[in-house]
Amino acid sequence: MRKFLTIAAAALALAAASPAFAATKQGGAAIVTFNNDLTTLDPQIGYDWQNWSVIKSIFDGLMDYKPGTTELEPDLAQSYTVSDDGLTYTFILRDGIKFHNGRAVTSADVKYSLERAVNPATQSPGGGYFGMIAGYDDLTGGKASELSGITTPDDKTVILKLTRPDATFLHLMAINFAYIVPKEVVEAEGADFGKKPVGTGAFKVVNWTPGQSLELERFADYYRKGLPYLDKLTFEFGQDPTVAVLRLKKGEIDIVGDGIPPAQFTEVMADPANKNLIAEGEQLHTGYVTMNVTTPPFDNVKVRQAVNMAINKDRIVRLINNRAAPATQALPPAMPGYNPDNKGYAYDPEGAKKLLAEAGVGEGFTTELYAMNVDPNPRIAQAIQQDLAAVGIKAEIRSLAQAEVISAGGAGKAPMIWSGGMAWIADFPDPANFYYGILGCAGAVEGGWNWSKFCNKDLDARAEKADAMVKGDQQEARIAEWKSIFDEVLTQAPWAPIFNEKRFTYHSDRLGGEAALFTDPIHIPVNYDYIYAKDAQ
Amino acid sequence: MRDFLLRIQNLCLGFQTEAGYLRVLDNVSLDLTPGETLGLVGESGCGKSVTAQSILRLLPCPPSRVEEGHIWFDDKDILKLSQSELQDLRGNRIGMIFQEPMTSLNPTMTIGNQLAEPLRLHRKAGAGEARAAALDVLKRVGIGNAEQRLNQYPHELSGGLRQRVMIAMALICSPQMLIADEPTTALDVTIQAQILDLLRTLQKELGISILLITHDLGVVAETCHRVAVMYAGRIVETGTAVQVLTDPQHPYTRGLLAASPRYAKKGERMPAIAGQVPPPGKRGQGCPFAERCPLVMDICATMPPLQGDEHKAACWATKT
Amino acid sequence: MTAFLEVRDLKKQYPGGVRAVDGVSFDLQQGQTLGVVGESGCGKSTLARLLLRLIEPTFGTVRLNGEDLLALKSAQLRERRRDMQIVFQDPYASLDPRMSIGEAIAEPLDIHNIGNRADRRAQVLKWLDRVGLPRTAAERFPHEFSGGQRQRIGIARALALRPKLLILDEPVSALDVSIQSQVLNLLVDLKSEFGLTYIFISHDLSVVEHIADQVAVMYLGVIVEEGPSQAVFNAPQHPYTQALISAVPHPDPRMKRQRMILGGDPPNPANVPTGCRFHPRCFKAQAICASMPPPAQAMLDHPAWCHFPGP
Amino acid sequence: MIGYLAGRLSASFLILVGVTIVTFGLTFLIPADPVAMIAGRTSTPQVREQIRVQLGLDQPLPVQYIAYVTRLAQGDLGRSYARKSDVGPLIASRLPPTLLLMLGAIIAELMIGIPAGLYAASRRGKTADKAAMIASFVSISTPQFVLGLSLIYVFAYLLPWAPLGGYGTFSHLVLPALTLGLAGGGWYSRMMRSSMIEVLQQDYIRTARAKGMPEWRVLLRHGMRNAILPIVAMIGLDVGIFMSGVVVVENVFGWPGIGQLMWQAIQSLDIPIIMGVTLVAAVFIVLGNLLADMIAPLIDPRIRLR
Amino acid sequence: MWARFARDRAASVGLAIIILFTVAAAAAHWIAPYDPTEQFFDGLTLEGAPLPPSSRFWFGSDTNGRDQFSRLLYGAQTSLLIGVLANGLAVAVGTLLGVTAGFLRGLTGAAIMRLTDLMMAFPPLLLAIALAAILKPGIGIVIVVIALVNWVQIARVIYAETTGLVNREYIEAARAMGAGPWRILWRHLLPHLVPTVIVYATLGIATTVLLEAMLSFLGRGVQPPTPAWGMMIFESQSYFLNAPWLVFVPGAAILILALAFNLVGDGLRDALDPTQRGRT
Repeated sequence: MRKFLTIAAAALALAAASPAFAATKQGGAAIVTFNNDLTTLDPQIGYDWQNWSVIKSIFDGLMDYKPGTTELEPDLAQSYTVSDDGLTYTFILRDGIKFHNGRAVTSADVKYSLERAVNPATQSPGGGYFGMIAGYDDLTGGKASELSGITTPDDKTVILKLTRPDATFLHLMAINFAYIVPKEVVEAEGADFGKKPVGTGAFKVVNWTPGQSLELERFADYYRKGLPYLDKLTFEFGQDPTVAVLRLKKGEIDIVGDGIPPAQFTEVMADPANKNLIAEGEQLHTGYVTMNVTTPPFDNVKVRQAVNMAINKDRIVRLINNRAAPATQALPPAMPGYNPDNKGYAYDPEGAKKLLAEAGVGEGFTTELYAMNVDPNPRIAQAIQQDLAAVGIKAEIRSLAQAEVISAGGAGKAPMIWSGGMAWIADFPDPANFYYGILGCAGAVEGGWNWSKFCNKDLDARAEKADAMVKGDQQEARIAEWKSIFDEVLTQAPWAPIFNEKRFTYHSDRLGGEAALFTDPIHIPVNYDYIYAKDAQ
Repeated sequence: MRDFLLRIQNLCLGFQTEAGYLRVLDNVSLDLTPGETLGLVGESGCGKSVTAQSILRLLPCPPSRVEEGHIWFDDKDILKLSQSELQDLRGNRIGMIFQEPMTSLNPTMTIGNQLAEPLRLHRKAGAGEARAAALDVLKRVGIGNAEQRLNQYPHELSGGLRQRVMIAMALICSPQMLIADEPTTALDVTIQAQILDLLRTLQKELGISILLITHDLGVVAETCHRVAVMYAGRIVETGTAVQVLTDPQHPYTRGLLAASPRYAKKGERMPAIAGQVPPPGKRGQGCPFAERCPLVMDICATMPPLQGDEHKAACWATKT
Repeated sequence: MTAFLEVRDLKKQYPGGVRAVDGVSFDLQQGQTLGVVGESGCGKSTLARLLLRLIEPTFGTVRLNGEDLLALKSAQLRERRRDMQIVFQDPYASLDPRMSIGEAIAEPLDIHNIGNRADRRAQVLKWLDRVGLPRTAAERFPHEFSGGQRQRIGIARALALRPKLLILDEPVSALDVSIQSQVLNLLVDLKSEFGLTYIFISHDLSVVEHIADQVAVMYLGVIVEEGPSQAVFNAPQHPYTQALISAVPHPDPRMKRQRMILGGDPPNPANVPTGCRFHPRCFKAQAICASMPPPAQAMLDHPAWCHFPGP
Repeated sequence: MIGYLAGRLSASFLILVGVTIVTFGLTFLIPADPVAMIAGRTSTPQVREQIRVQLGLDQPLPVQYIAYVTRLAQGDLGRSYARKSDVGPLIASRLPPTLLLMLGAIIAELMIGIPAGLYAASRRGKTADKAAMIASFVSISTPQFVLGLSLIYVFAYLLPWAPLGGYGTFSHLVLPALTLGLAGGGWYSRMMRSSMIEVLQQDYIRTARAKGMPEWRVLLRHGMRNAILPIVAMIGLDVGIFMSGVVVVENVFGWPGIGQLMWQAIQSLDIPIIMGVTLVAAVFIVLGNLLADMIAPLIDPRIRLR
Repeated sequence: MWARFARDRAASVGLAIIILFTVAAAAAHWIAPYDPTEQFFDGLTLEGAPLPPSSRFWFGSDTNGRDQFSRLLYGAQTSLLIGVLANGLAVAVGTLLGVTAGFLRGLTGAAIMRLTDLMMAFPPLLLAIALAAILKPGIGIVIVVIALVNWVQIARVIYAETTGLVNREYIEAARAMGAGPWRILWRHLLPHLVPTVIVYATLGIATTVLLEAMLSFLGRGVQPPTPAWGMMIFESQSYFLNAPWLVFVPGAAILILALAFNLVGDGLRDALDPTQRGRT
């Protein structure tokens, strides 16, 4: 059963079952609970796991993925063409796409939306993704107010010119920051757009009481006919997941948005009544420990390798109720470029000690391990602490607020950071997304997210070369190159990969849909557009 | 046979404390006839205030306890009244005023409301009726600007005015008897003179009986018809004011009068009573004054009875 | 000859216009007792504190043996306090409830570094004897004593420094008559024994009459009549003094006196009347009394500040 | 009376100015870079620098403070880094639940504290008194989050009488209000007891009894009003205590108030929200004290003289 | 005084509890069955859930598989240390400032009291975070922060009492004897404040432990894996329905200790009052 739920299998299952979709009737409602309030629904600004999937149901981009899979397909674009040099992309928009306010989408909206993401005035956390579009530097440098690389010859056509070929570009057209927003509404609402979003997506916002609830309603003019299935989707906030689990048992709610809390995980899993209510799936996630390679003793690769060998990943996985698999490398298994043959560093405290001795720190040393202060991260940090202590490394734990850990990491002040709670869940399913910001030189600057400050110019050059392979027939070679890049990263060991988290979504019996929809690797966690209410059938 | 309004018979009362039971009133007997002012004199700790409060049963019980005795008021024993009968007596048929007009009025209620309270309680008077009566009684106790005073709070009034308000409050239900517990002690002499004058006038006009508790023989001389002198929980001498103050029989009364600076000769040592009042618990079976008494005899180890007709004294050394 | 204590135009004004003491002057010779009488609010207790600079005067001079006390710096003043002590009205409030009697009596010696522990201990016992308290009292606490005993403790404490001037602020007012006479006798004895000078403050005229050589009658912050005790009590010139004397009840019911009952309320130092301060309550008041402060008029042998003095 | 109020008001204003200075100063000591929080993981140094300029963080501190106060004067509390929305409306939307919770807590603590204190005072020295005082110590000694979790465990989990958490109906309010108010109730019962015992020894209580008033009327009409004064002064201080308490209690019970907002902001070090909530809390604390100052003279006329 | 204290049964029980806890904390090394930081492999179920109380783990195991009983014992060291020192410091600072303000009044007094007004209008958590940013996290900072937060109320109470005491006649009597300000402060003011000080020194324990927990959670307090009661609760707060022993065992410990301190404080207040001595 579990085997079936790997991404590829799920995709097959969806494809096979596709005729059944036609029979699915619209109607019904679902209630999702969250502990924290939603921050914003502005696609160019929202960048946390919680608003990520909600934005996906309210907005659309040029590209999207097949539901429950990591397979790209055009969305608002009816079709697209790529020039041979990989520097020009031409998208043709579909007919009859309307914003929730009734206005038809034009190519100008696409241009406006992308520029909005890049413009520093928007303060978008994702603007940096679009650095390859021509005119990016002028716009971010304040020298221009538009992106010169985007032209709109007519209402339906958008032409994007790039400054360098980039194999990930179509993925970027599918991430939230590239979603299409109506200019006039954004300008009218100003900063409030994130509270009163208007998009083209399957659901539109009816009412949002901050701190309490968000009510979405089916968008009648959604361009995919027959979708979404649910008439109404309500998010309730301020709901402790522990409480939410109990409420779900009572039938009061449908999805525990925060996932099953660790405290109840074993109990919920053990309950036979929940057998069909828990969807399990993989995520594009790796939890890892960074080591600052610019400061001793972590400037010595042997020390970093020793740390990799010292940590008992199996025990840590058990600590989080086996909701993850021990990681062998930086990339998660579901990511293209993952090397199943590379088994990484095995748990070997004796070997670690030997390496430390070779590095001249055989008597051990004292360092600091930063971790975010939300359960289970302090616990994981303590487990790591104990393992390190066993080989003579005395790590003091700094259990801090997320922002502080990020600041310390960015400033290069943290010798070691446990990435949990801030870790990289890929924004799009491509190995490149796991490299530049967190392992490349670009991220190894003051304020950057490469907390190891690992900067290998050779690897950077190889990565850029790989990403220049944009043609369909080059893809295999590209992935092979990435595989070798990440093998090298593992040897250099700026990180100690710990585990790859799995996702478990607990939903009510009222809701139907393939398990992959409830653990969608793109719509984290749930693809609300395709799940349906059984009582409406 | 005199017609008594109040008659205290053999009252023995004490307090239960951590150190055991302490008797503070020992065989106290008092009579009060209608229209009469009786002065109860003594120094602090002699039991005069306890006596006054026990008449209205104001002492918290426990720790206080009546061992024996009766307090007859209008042929009813107050000590045997039920709580509601007692409340009907208090403030209605017996009014009481206290030493400290400063603290005896509720600081958070207007004078008018405090005055009206007994009327509304005992006479079920309406607000308007009570207010009219309050105005009337304020005028009677000599308070000008009565209208305005009704809306004032105690702290806005001087001590003398406050004591007048206390008197007005005690009189508002036209009681048959007034208990005045050191009513002028906290006041200046000129104000004391005003209040004593007021009490005398009121008594003449209303014909009520007054039990006046004081430590000042001068006040007794100016106000009272009859006097009872208390010492260490016992009545040691009683009689008309003239009898007791001009011809004291008990050595304590004599000493008290002599110790008044009035009688002392300038430049001479004042005649003083040596020693201290024995505190409750250290009072033996005999005469409590014996250890300070210049005339002490062997027989003083047993308590002398109050002897005499109208003028009585509890002393072995005095013939009656 | 300069007086032992010379007070000139002493004033204390509080913010808000309260004139507690409003120009008091007098001389006191060594070995004399000055009685200050008046009702509450007349400023007599404030005067006592001003003389010792427990309250800083607003204006005026106080000279003790020719030395201007108001010019002293605080350290000098503390030193000078050896010469002048005070006994307070409420013997309970003026003793620190957490200090044993022995500590309390030894404290002034301790403050002025007089003697060692043993000396001080001996002094404590000596003073306990002298004021008629058992030696065991040294180990006990104020609440274990009666009012009269506490006042004896207060006196012992004040005298431990062997001061020259003792200010007695209502020292017997809180005491019962029989105890009051004991304490008064003690004070008289101590005065002759140690050659003290007293300022005796009281509202009780008969006590002042008994103990004082000189008397000053205060009303609303000023002295209205002043003179040798006998002269003031036998032939009071100021109507206020007359009313005060007549208001004191006499313990002989046969004495039928013509009493003067003053109308009105006791005076309020926050609201001082114009002209003669006493005029609103005065039975002799005329137009001039409301407009002009009266000058000192010496009738017979002592001055009274009244437009119409005399019986 | 007017002078008294004017004095209180100007003092309150000064406190608020002080709060803005201290809050502003403290936030600079917190080691979290707002630019990093806004700019996200893909940003370039160039973009980060531009955001820094936009936020005015390149200016000297006094200039930044003046800009901050100027915005405050215009009612602008700034914009949240993590939530990407204006702090003012955010707090405004969170205030009603918090005020409701605090009101519930005040009612709870008064309803527990005053009767318990009165009862203990009237039964002074007896078993009931001692039991009440031990109970009050237990309630004071219990940390709020332990109490909250215990109440949920017993009354919402073992005996499902109340909802496990959330917001909406009266039954949602009961447990959190009790959690917030129980310790205060313990304090109040002790204060009420000692205050009442003191009042019951006052002369005017004897006067009231001498007037013939039934005992219960003496207690309520003459005793309560005088005994309650110290408690009124405390209610003002309570606002401050509650402002800290709601952070814990709202989290335990999933109550959507400013306490939860503050907690989340502290976790993410969202400085504009922290500053905004601090300021709003300070305003409420000051208002609470002002209110207590205004109620006190209504209960005790002597205070009007001050 | 001790006789009076001993007669107070509640206070004696309180004292016994404090002694018991102190002894247990001091002897933790010998009493505790395990190292409090050791994460046992068999301390978690195969699914990673903590174990309920059993003969191996008397009070169960925590979410890292450590022995809860051993952690409780060692945690007593931290919590008692913080409770006593932090409160002591707060009481010392509060008393000093309160007495100074009440005794000197004038400008200094007004300045101190305005400072307390400001502090009262200020959430302690923010102060704690900012302060902790400057100082190295650990027990020291917990103590300093708690002291800084808790002195305010004590200062106000002491101030109010001092202003009341300063007007007492025996203070005036001392001045009349020639006593200087220091003497009055030491001999006549502070002894009277001792009961209040003691009560506050003991009443603050519960609040202190709560603050310790919060600070630890924010990474400023006791650093893991060192056990402290507040942190033990905070760490396992979300487990309270499934593993209630994780919350309620340390919760009960805090409650009992705070209660004991409160009872002792109350008893001491009565016993220290000499006006009660030998009184009926």
